[in-house]
Amino acid sequence: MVIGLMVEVKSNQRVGNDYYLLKIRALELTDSIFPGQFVHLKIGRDNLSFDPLLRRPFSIHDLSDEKDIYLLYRVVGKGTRILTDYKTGDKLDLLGPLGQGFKLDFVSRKILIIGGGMGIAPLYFLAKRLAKQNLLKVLIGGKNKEEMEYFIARFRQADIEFAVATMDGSAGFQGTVVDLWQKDNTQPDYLFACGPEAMLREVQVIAQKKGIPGQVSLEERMACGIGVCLSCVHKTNKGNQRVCKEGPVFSLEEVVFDD
Amino acid sequence: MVIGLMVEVKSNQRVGNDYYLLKIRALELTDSIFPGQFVHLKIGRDNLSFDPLLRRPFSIHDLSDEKDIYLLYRVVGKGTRILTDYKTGDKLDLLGPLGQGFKLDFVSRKILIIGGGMGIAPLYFLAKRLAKQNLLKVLIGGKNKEEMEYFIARFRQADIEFAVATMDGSAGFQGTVVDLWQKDNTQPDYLFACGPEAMLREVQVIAQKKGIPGQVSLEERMACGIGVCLSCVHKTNKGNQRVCKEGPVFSLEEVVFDD
Amino acid sequence: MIELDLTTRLASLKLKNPVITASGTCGYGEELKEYLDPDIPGAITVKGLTIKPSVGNPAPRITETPAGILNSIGLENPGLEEFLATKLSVIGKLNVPVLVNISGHSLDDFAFLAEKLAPYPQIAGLEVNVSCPNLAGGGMAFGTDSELVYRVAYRVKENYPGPVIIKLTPNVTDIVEMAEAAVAGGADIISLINTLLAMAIDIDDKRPLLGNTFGGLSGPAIKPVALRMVYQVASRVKIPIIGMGGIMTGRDAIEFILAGASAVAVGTATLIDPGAVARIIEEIKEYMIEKEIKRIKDLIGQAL
Amino acid sequence: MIELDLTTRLASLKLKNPVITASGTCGYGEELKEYLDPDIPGAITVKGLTIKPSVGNPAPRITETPAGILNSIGLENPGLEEFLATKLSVIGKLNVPVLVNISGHSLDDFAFLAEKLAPYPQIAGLEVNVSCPNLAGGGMAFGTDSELVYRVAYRVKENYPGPVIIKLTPNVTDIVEMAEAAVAGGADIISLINTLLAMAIDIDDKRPLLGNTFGGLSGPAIKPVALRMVYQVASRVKIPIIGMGGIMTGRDAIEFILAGASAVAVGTATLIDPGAVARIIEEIKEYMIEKEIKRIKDLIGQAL
Ligand SMILES: Cc1cc2nc3c(=O)[nH]c(=O)nc-3n(C[C@H](O)[C@H](O)[C@H](O)COP(=O)(O)OP(=O)(O)OC[C@H]3O[C@@H](n4cnc5c(N)ncnc54)[C@H](O)[C@@H]3O)c2cc1C
Ligand SMILES: Cc1cc2nc3c(=O)[nH]c(=O)nc-3n(C[C@H](O)[C@H](O)[C@H](O)COP(=O)(O)OP(=O)(O)OC[C@H]3O[C@@H](n4cnc5c(N)ncnc54)[C@H](O)[C@@H]3O)c2cc1C
Ligand SMILES: Cc1cc2nc3c(=O)[nH]c(=O)nc-3n(C[C@H](O)[C@H](O)[C@H](O)COP(=O)(O)O)c2cc1C
Ligand SMILES: Cc1cc2nc3c(=O)[nH]c(=O)nc-3n(C[C@H](O)[C@H](O)[C@H](O)COP(=O)(O)O)c2cc1C
Ligand code: FES
Ligand code: FES
Repeated sequence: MVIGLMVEVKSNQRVGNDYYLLKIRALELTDSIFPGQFVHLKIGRDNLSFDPLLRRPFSIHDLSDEKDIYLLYRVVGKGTRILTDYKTGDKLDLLGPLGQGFKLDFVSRKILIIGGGMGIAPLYFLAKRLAKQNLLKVLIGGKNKEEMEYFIARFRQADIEFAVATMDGSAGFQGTVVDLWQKDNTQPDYLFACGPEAMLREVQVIAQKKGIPGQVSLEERMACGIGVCLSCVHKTNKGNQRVCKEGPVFSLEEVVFDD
Repeated sequence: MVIGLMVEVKSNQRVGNDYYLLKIRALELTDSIFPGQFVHLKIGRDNLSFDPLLRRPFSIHDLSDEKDIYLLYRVVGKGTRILTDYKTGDKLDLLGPLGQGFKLDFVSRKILIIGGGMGIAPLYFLAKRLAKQNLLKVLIGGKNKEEMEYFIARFRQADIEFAVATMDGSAGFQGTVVDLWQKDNTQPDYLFACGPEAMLREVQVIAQKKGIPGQVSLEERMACGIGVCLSCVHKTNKGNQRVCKEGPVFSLEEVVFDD
Repeated sequence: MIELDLTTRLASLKLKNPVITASGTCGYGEELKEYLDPDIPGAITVKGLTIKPSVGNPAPRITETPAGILNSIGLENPGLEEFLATKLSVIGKLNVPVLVNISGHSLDDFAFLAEKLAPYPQIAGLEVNVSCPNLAGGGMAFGTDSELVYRVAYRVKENYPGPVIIKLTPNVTDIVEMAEAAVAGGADIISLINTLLAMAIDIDDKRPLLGNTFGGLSGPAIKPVALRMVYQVASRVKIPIIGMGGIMTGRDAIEFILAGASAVAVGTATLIDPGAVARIIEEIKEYMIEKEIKRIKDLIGQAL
Repeated sequence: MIELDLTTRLASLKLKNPVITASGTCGYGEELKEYLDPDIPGAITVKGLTIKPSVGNPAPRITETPAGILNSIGLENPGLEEFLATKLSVIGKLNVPVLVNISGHSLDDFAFLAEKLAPYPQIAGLEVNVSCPNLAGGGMAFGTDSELVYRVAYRVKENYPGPVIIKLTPNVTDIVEMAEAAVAGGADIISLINTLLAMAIDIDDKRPLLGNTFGGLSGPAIKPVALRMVYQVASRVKIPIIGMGGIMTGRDAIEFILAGASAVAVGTATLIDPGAVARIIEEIKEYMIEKEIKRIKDLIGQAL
């Protein structure tokens, strides 16, 4: 029975305004982890406490050479705020890896990766994997330079071709990452996207117009993370699908976005 | 406004089977602390968490020469279990000192102190204060030797005359501490008692018979600890009194014990 | 910096801010003064008053539950005579409106208390607690029968000239029905919610933990239920609402205001953090500054 | 070491232990199998079934509250036909009794489902969820009207030969009245409680957080209310009770059993710890060993 694993925090550093990079040791898992998958963390040091109650889902952001898992998280509420208190050596209860990651059997293709905000976190891991055998272009967008700085540094370091959009123009192109794509008019064979729903919806419309197939990673509020509670369903052309089980990655074509 | 003070844990050591000794630095307070008073601790490291919710009351067990506060606690439930995780340097939110302590203006008197179980914790601090100017005898009782060992060592170290009773006879007299008192037939001028209610009731009956005045420290479940909620009242011959405000120390004569 | 307007209105009552101390969790105001400047709350609601003195329920009277507390204090109070003799002068010294929470076991009890409290200008209004059992009616709480809620409101209004708040119990199938009955009876304001009927069992002793078997659940655990009831009532009833149940932070208070409360009350939070009311007022201000909201009144019912 | 007897009886059903998975939190049993050996629970209750397929409520469907969760899944399920075609064989493979939770919007819906499910020995019994709105009756839940509870129980019993469990909603003034109505209608077993009607507000968006506005509160926050209802019903009603609401540990389960439940169900706990049912069974055993209790049956109702 694969119950939550107690994993050790190796480091937990602030890497942006309200971003933290969490490194955890979970050797048992790292060989079975694919880009696009997530882990479900029980946050709260007092395991006798029922507040916070639910686990919190975070995408795999990267694996280190020593097979540590990196998560990149933004502080938005109770759980993530408490998570910032974790120190090296502290233990965390982790369930995962969960969900279906990106399908990756691409060779010698022109691939576009589009990410908005925290949606960029899992795309970094994806880009690193795809970069080896494909022609890659990454477009990332956010509110301002401050939000993008960490990602800029990472992609630069990984030597991956990328461009940035910010709403206030403080870094790169001024506008959304979709505007940026429209402007630079990249015409890939395939695309991957992750970010706010409004962005994914636009990406879907454009991709459809241009006839570009692809995959998107979705976010929904989750309880179980393992497919039993139906909290996290998203509309698709096959009916409701569970983001935690059939997703978080879906083919771009099948997802139905409400307006 | 005296809101909860953030105090620093100096140490938190296991000193018995399920006993811990917590040393906290709270210089601001120590000059105004009297034996019999208590502090009200908010336990739970994640101050965004509402479970556990209430503060927990603990008697002042001792003051160190450097004016640190010692609390002695037994692990019984969620709060005390979480408290055992605190390490040197961790912070705790403390309200106190609260309540009315023992009235202490005794000189050259024959004083008896009777304590049962965790009720001995505040009596140690009391005994140290009284020992200087009075003829003191301390009787303590508990389940077995293991429970009493810590107290035995402390009283021995403080050079205070004491005797022990244990239910299983593994240390000292076999029986309750009240049986021990009956047997050794000490006839003090004044007595102090703290322990389970059944014990205090017996002490009251005997003291009345022998015409010995005294003070007892009571325990009741508490919410606020500052007198606003009426959670903690105990019957007395003046009607209900708040253990947190008019108590925890009452005169032996005024307390009314139910049977 | 924008100038913030925290004033709110509850019928004829004007409050300088929307945060009230909840009955039973602040004594008569003065008990808190070491921890909370009594001038700070928008109003103060004192402990439930009955005609005769009451010693309340047997111990234990309180226990903690996950994110909640369960109490069975049971209206311990000095009774009307002693209240008038000793507590009236205490509350008379406070600079904020003081609401007196009243309880009874018959319709006449409520009418009698209302009449006896009518002469005193120290009292800004009455909060009528209908959660207590109606002895003539077999012991079910007044607040679970809309006909009785109507009558209690009517009888109190008849005998009391100032603002009358009916404080509803959440232990009902249809809270809107009860609120409408209170309005029909003449209530000026509705308070909700009182505690949820609940219990805990001591598995070592194998019996109910509280001396009284049942108790009332309050605190963060009940906030989602309280908020739902405020929202439902605000959607249907026109008179102002005092929302309460598990408010621990300014953000919680804002939720209630958005759901339709014109003011909020803070109970359990004070038992943990005696300065909670002052902190919550500051946190409301922070939210208003962040969202550039000048007048708290503009938020009332915005989520409806 | 003493030999522990964990078996319990629910009318004609014999369970090897008293811990059941709660409807809506374990899929159809198989979804959990990586985390919980499906042979371990005393019984498995599958997700609520309706005649027609249902896509449930709009997102977001879940949020956390202090020590609780608020869900508005809304009975998403494949419908009767698809259930019989694909899920029946899944549950047929399980080695423990499987209870099918059914819901309807009219009395006829319940009767129809009962009749259609009657032929299948793979199903050990029906758990009838009366928390859903009665469309003919203006949308109030069946479970809030004792006459309707009686009729639902009666119509299901008429059409289903096996054990019938009526699962009550806690959103009522008088839970005992509802339980008595279920008994009068012929129910063999009572389940309580379903979720408490509740809500949360997103103060950044200034609107209800759940897509459906209201949702059901479950988890530790509601345990004291659930326990009170089990205790009240067990004091008055003779048929066996399945207790649930916030059970996270073996000690919680023991509280319900002492309050009169013959078995317990675990819902929310499984969503956090998918192996919760197995852990809770172990913790019950630890308690029994510590207290030298041989038969779990001896604990049922001991706190009454
Ligand atoms: C598959 C998946 C992968 C994710 N990966 C990342 C990541 O790599 N980095 C990152 O920073 N965030 C990620 N998120 C979002 C992250 O889970 C939330 O920000 C986080 O749960 C918020 O928790 P909180 O306690 O701080 O917020 P609170 O608002 O206090 O949480 C209350 C409840 O709402 C849920 N919730 C709140 N915001 C979100 C959200 N945006 N998405 C889903 N649930 C939410 C929480 O899980 C919790 O149940 C991911 C979400 C999903 C579904
Ligand atoms: C004035 C006073 C002084 C005390 N001094 C000491 C001391 O010096 N050392 C020590 O070990 N204990 C002392 N206690 C008892 C101590 O407060 C409880 O053991 C502790 O609160 C239990 O918390 P828990 O979370 O571990 O237990 P839980 O059972 O999980 O607590 C649940 C609730 O019950 C309350 N509670 C449980 N047991 C008791 C109890 N025996 N008395 C009062 N409330 C209780 C808790 O405060 C909490 O509100 C004192 C109690 C009082 C009233
Ligand atoms: C210890 C305690 C005593 C209370 N006494 C009263 C009372 O006398 N009259 C009354 O109407 N409500 C009383 N209440 C209910 C509160 O005023 C409030 O309605 C309820 O606790 C919900 O708010 P909270 O969650 O902020 O505490 C009491 C609550 C507590 C916790
Ligand atoms: C996500 C979720 C889905 C649920 N679905 C159903 C359902 O389909 N039918 C039903 O009768 N109860 C349903 N329930 C209620 C549970 O079965 C249970 O009665 C309730 O959650 C209280 O128990 P708990 O606190 O252990 O979760 C659901 C609860 C949750 C949390
Ligand atoms: S979170 Fe439970 S099914 Fe996806
Ligand atoms: S604990 Fe609140 S009055 Fe004593």
